[in-house]
Amino acid sequence: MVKVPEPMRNEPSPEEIKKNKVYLDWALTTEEYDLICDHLHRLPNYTETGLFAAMWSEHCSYKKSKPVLRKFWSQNERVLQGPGEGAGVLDIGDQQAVVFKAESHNHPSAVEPYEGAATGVGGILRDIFSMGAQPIAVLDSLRFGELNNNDTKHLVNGIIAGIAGYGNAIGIPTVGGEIGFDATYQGNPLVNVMAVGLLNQADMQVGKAEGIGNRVLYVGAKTGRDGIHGATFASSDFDSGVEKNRSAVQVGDPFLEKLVMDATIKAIREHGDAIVGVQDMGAAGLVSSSAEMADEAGTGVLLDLDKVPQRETNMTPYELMLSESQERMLLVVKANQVAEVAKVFEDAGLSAVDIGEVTDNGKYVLSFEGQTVADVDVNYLTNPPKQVMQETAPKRLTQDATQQYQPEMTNASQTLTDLLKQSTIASKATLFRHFDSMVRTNTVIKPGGDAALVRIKGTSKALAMTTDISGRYTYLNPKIGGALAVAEAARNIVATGATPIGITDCLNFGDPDDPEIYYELDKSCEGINDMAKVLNTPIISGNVSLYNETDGQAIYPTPMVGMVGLLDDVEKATTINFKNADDLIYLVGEVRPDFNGTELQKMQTGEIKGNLNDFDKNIEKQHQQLVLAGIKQQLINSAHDVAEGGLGVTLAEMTFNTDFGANVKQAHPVSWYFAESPSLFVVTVKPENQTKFEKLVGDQARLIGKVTTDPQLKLVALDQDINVNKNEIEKGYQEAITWQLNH
Amino acid sequence: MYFGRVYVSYKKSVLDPQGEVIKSGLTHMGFEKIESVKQGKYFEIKFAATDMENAKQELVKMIEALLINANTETYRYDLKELGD
Amino acid sequence: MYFGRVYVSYKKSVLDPQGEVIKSGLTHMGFEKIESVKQGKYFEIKFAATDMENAKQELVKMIEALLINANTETYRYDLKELGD
Amino acid sequence: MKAAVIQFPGSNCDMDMMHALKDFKVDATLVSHNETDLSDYDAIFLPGGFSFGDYLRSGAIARFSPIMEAVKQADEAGKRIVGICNGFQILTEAGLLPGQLMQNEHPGFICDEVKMEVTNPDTKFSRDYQTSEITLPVAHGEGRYYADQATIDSLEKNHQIVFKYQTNVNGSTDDIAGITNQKGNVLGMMPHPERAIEAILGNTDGRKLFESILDN
Ligand SMILES: Nc1ncnc2c1ncn2[C@@H]1O[C@H](COP(=O)(O)OP(=O)(O)O)[C@@H](O)[C@H]1O
Ligand SMILES: [Mg+2]
Repeated sequence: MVKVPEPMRNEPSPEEIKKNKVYLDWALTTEEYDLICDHLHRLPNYTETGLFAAMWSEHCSYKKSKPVLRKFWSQNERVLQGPGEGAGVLDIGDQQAVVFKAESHNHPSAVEPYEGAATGVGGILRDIFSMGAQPIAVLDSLRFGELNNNDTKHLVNGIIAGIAGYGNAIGIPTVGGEIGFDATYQGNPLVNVMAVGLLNQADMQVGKAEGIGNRVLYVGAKTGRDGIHGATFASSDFDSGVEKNRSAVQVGDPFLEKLVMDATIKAIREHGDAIVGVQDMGAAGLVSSSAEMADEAGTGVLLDLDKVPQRETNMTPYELMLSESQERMLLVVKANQVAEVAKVFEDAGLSAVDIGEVTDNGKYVLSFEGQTVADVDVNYLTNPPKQVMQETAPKRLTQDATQQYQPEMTNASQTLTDLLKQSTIASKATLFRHFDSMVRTNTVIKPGGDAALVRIKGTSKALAMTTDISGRYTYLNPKIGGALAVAEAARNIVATGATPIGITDCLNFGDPDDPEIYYELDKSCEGINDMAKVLNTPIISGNVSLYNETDGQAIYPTPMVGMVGLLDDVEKATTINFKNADDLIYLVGEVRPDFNGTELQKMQTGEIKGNLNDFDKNIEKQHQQLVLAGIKQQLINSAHDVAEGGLGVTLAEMTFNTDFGANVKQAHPVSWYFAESPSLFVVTVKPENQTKFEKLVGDQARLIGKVTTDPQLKLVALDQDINVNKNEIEKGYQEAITWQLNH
Repeated sequence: MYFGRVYVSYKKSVLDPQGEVIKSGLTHMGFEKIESVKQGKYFEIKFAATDMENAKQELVKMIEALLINANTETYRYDLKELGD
Repeated sequence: MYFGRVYVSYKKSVLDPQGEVIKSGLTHMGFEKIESVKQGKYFEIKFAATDMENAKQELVKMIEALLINANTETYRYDLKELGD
Repeated sequence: MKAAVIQFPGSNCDMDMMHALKDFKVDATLVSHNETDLSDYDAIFLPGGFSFGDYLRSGAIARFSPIMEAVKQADEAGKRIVGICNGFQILTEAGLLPGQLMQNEHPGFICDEVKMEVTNPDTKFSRDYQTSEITLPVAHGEGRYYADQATIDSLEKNHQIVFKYQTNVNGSTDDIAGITNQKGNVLGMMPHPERAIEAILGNTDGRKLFESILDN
């Protein structure tokens, strides 16, 4: 009989685990537990059961979403690394690459807004620099309940401060993102963070534990009992009011992460030949990073847990393996070059500790106080049984799209004024003002534009980036809504003059075991995929957040699309604001009466209803290409896509931060100024370029008006005109969020 | 008038990055015998209440409602009545 | 081993914006009888010293060298010896 | 001119300062906070960021870095020393400049472009400004300049206030955004001139500051 190490004295025995079904608390099902017993030909001990529970959680294994993710198109001439790594990588020429990924931190942020959001930023940055890339920008995509609710205000303030607190301190600019409000997110706010990095292709790293005998190096913060079982925690529904979830919160240390980031990049650049694999410790920290690296290489791994740097005393193997302490990295390093790599970290005041080795037997083995406390197959641990998911179309989706909401238009000027104050449309400047958007001195287009634009020093190039969510549309029609999210992201990129080159995503959904929710997931991804193919923007990374439910009520199906574009000549970038009086205003595409799912429907009825009209993906692409060509030939001097609030809001926004107004005439009912039709851009052209521009666009764009010196926005329609003072509506637009936060 | 002093510190297993950095700062400055430093918050609140019992209740309510983050922090307090 | 608890607060004339924010937060939440809220810092330091007198001197040195900025802050502390 | 840009753990505008100095063809070198000698340099720059996480108080721990002795010697030698944002905070903590930078009047980090006034166009750091109204980026959570009235009076009297906010974004006493020491060789300012030197980034109002420094 071996002696049980002291810290493990109170753990239930394998028999007790079986009898009391302890694993159920960790979201492992009885069927899964039985499979593990069969595979091992014995009962797993406490540590092993914990390893499986974490690794087989949806958060780590994607077991439920995999059938959908597998359908994503992720290959084209630019793709150097698709899904399956810390982040995806795209070739941008000159031996450089752009690296990006998005990640959700919804559940942690709901419980602990500041730290949840902060560690979300920290986590996604580690994904980027684990690839060997220098992070250059962060974007955040947020969804909250209605702003008139006190809980929402608390969440908004905490989450914004958390993103700022981490991103500003580590010195990576937060350049963009978006924020929306809908009651559906009341108990389940969404915090999706995207990070973008720049890589010299020669430095590219992957998470692979290759080379028998190579050493496993632990770098960064010490391990404490933070967020034990955070991974499984993120994969279960919320019961409002359950306090025990609260222990799962981690605290971030951006100062330490900056040291870890700089040293990791330095080690990779200067000792790339010694480093075999790099992975950050994220969800289910040590076990997930080490097991995945071994599985990727088809090797085994032996870890000596006594060597793991520990912040607290008496930690058990279970706690050490599942802790989600932040700011930690795992490196696999050639056995004879450990010292040179470790030195880079030591010079930065960090410790790099050799905690184990790569083995040839495919086993995942942990030793603790001289005993083997876990011994399982790597491959079995990292590959949960395939799941067959059921799907059924929700009833609401059978409605006829020809039934569109009929807006009330008693005073269209007032409607426009009010729409601009809606929380989802109003300026978010008072919120993103807390983010350092300029550090690193590359930000050409700051938050507030259609997409952010970050130049690449030493080249004439720039990267455009944006995140977009179309939750209302995906709710009304998952497939069309998914496609619209990609189309809108691409329009935002195009409006700056950049060509869209790739996508990352965050799939925020409810409980996947509900066949209707699985249907929504599947169809939204189909829509995303179809549009991505047409636009030649492969999906190279992403993240899934399921179980976004409170008391059994799921959020809208909400895929977030993050997109990156490439601009060859940064001097040719365009922005949304009008540039000169008398410039000609063109509309690319034609407005249709699309009112279901609009901000107008929401404002006038308080809800979202009906089905969506489909749209032609090839026309979408043509319009984007036209705008790109116009910008490239320097015929277009401002560009803005039409999104929430429709053409009226788009035109209003183009007057903001300028001294100009506009005169526009359309031969349609005034309500159509608020229709949210796809594939539309508004662009301006100098009068002297009129002929050239019209030759370029043919009948795909129409002259609709003129920029004026008079600060008045006049929008003429068949039945009624809109006529508002642009300074007044701008004031409402700028002040609405502050006002709502303070009342 | 009552005067409450509230001392808030991180729960034991919660990381205190500030404390760590201050500790290493002090160590570098030559204070070598430091075992640990924890940074917390300190509040001084002056408020009116009907009596000591009521003051105590109010103070605890304030602390738990706003001053601490129950996820990560614990607190102590002391309370006294101020002369006019 | 010695255990020092240090309470740092702003000098009277110095604006404490965080205290103001908390005061107005508490007032909004219905705590209407608050006269003032001040936020300061609180440190717990464990360190070795030869005796109580030495511990006191060391602690005061740490405080004055690093923990406070004498332009704007004052402090109090208490100190005790810990059993092994 | 040979310039040193000091790199503290947590500095994050160090590379931006290097980039700016190179733009002005300055021979600039990154110098670690652990170094002890700055005798080779004519000018010393303490960049923005969050040295030591800005834990405790911004600049409080950085001021004990080994390099700070050398910075003091550089001051005694009358060399130009420039602290931007966190650099300003370190210089006040170290006593090279009077006063202190405290939490913004409305707590929270702010990143914005702010109009300011060049209140003293005769310093080594501002003499090339021809207009008194400029716009510079700010990015800080602890930028409220505070000093007691006697200090403020003496700053005024000695013309040590170089920049004042036109819109006082952080509640600084007397709208102070940047000051020099009494000798006029040390400048501390919260705004970021190094972020305002390229047209492509939308603002070039920081250029004159660098030109002033270079203008011997
Ligand atoms: N929705 C998705 N679309 C595309 N790729 C995805 C998606 N979700 C996850 N992936 C990919 O699966 C891999 C694992 O993701 P994740 O577990 O979030 O990584 P990490 O644990 O490093 O944060 C990553 O390469 C990620 O890009
Ligand atoms: Mg990762």
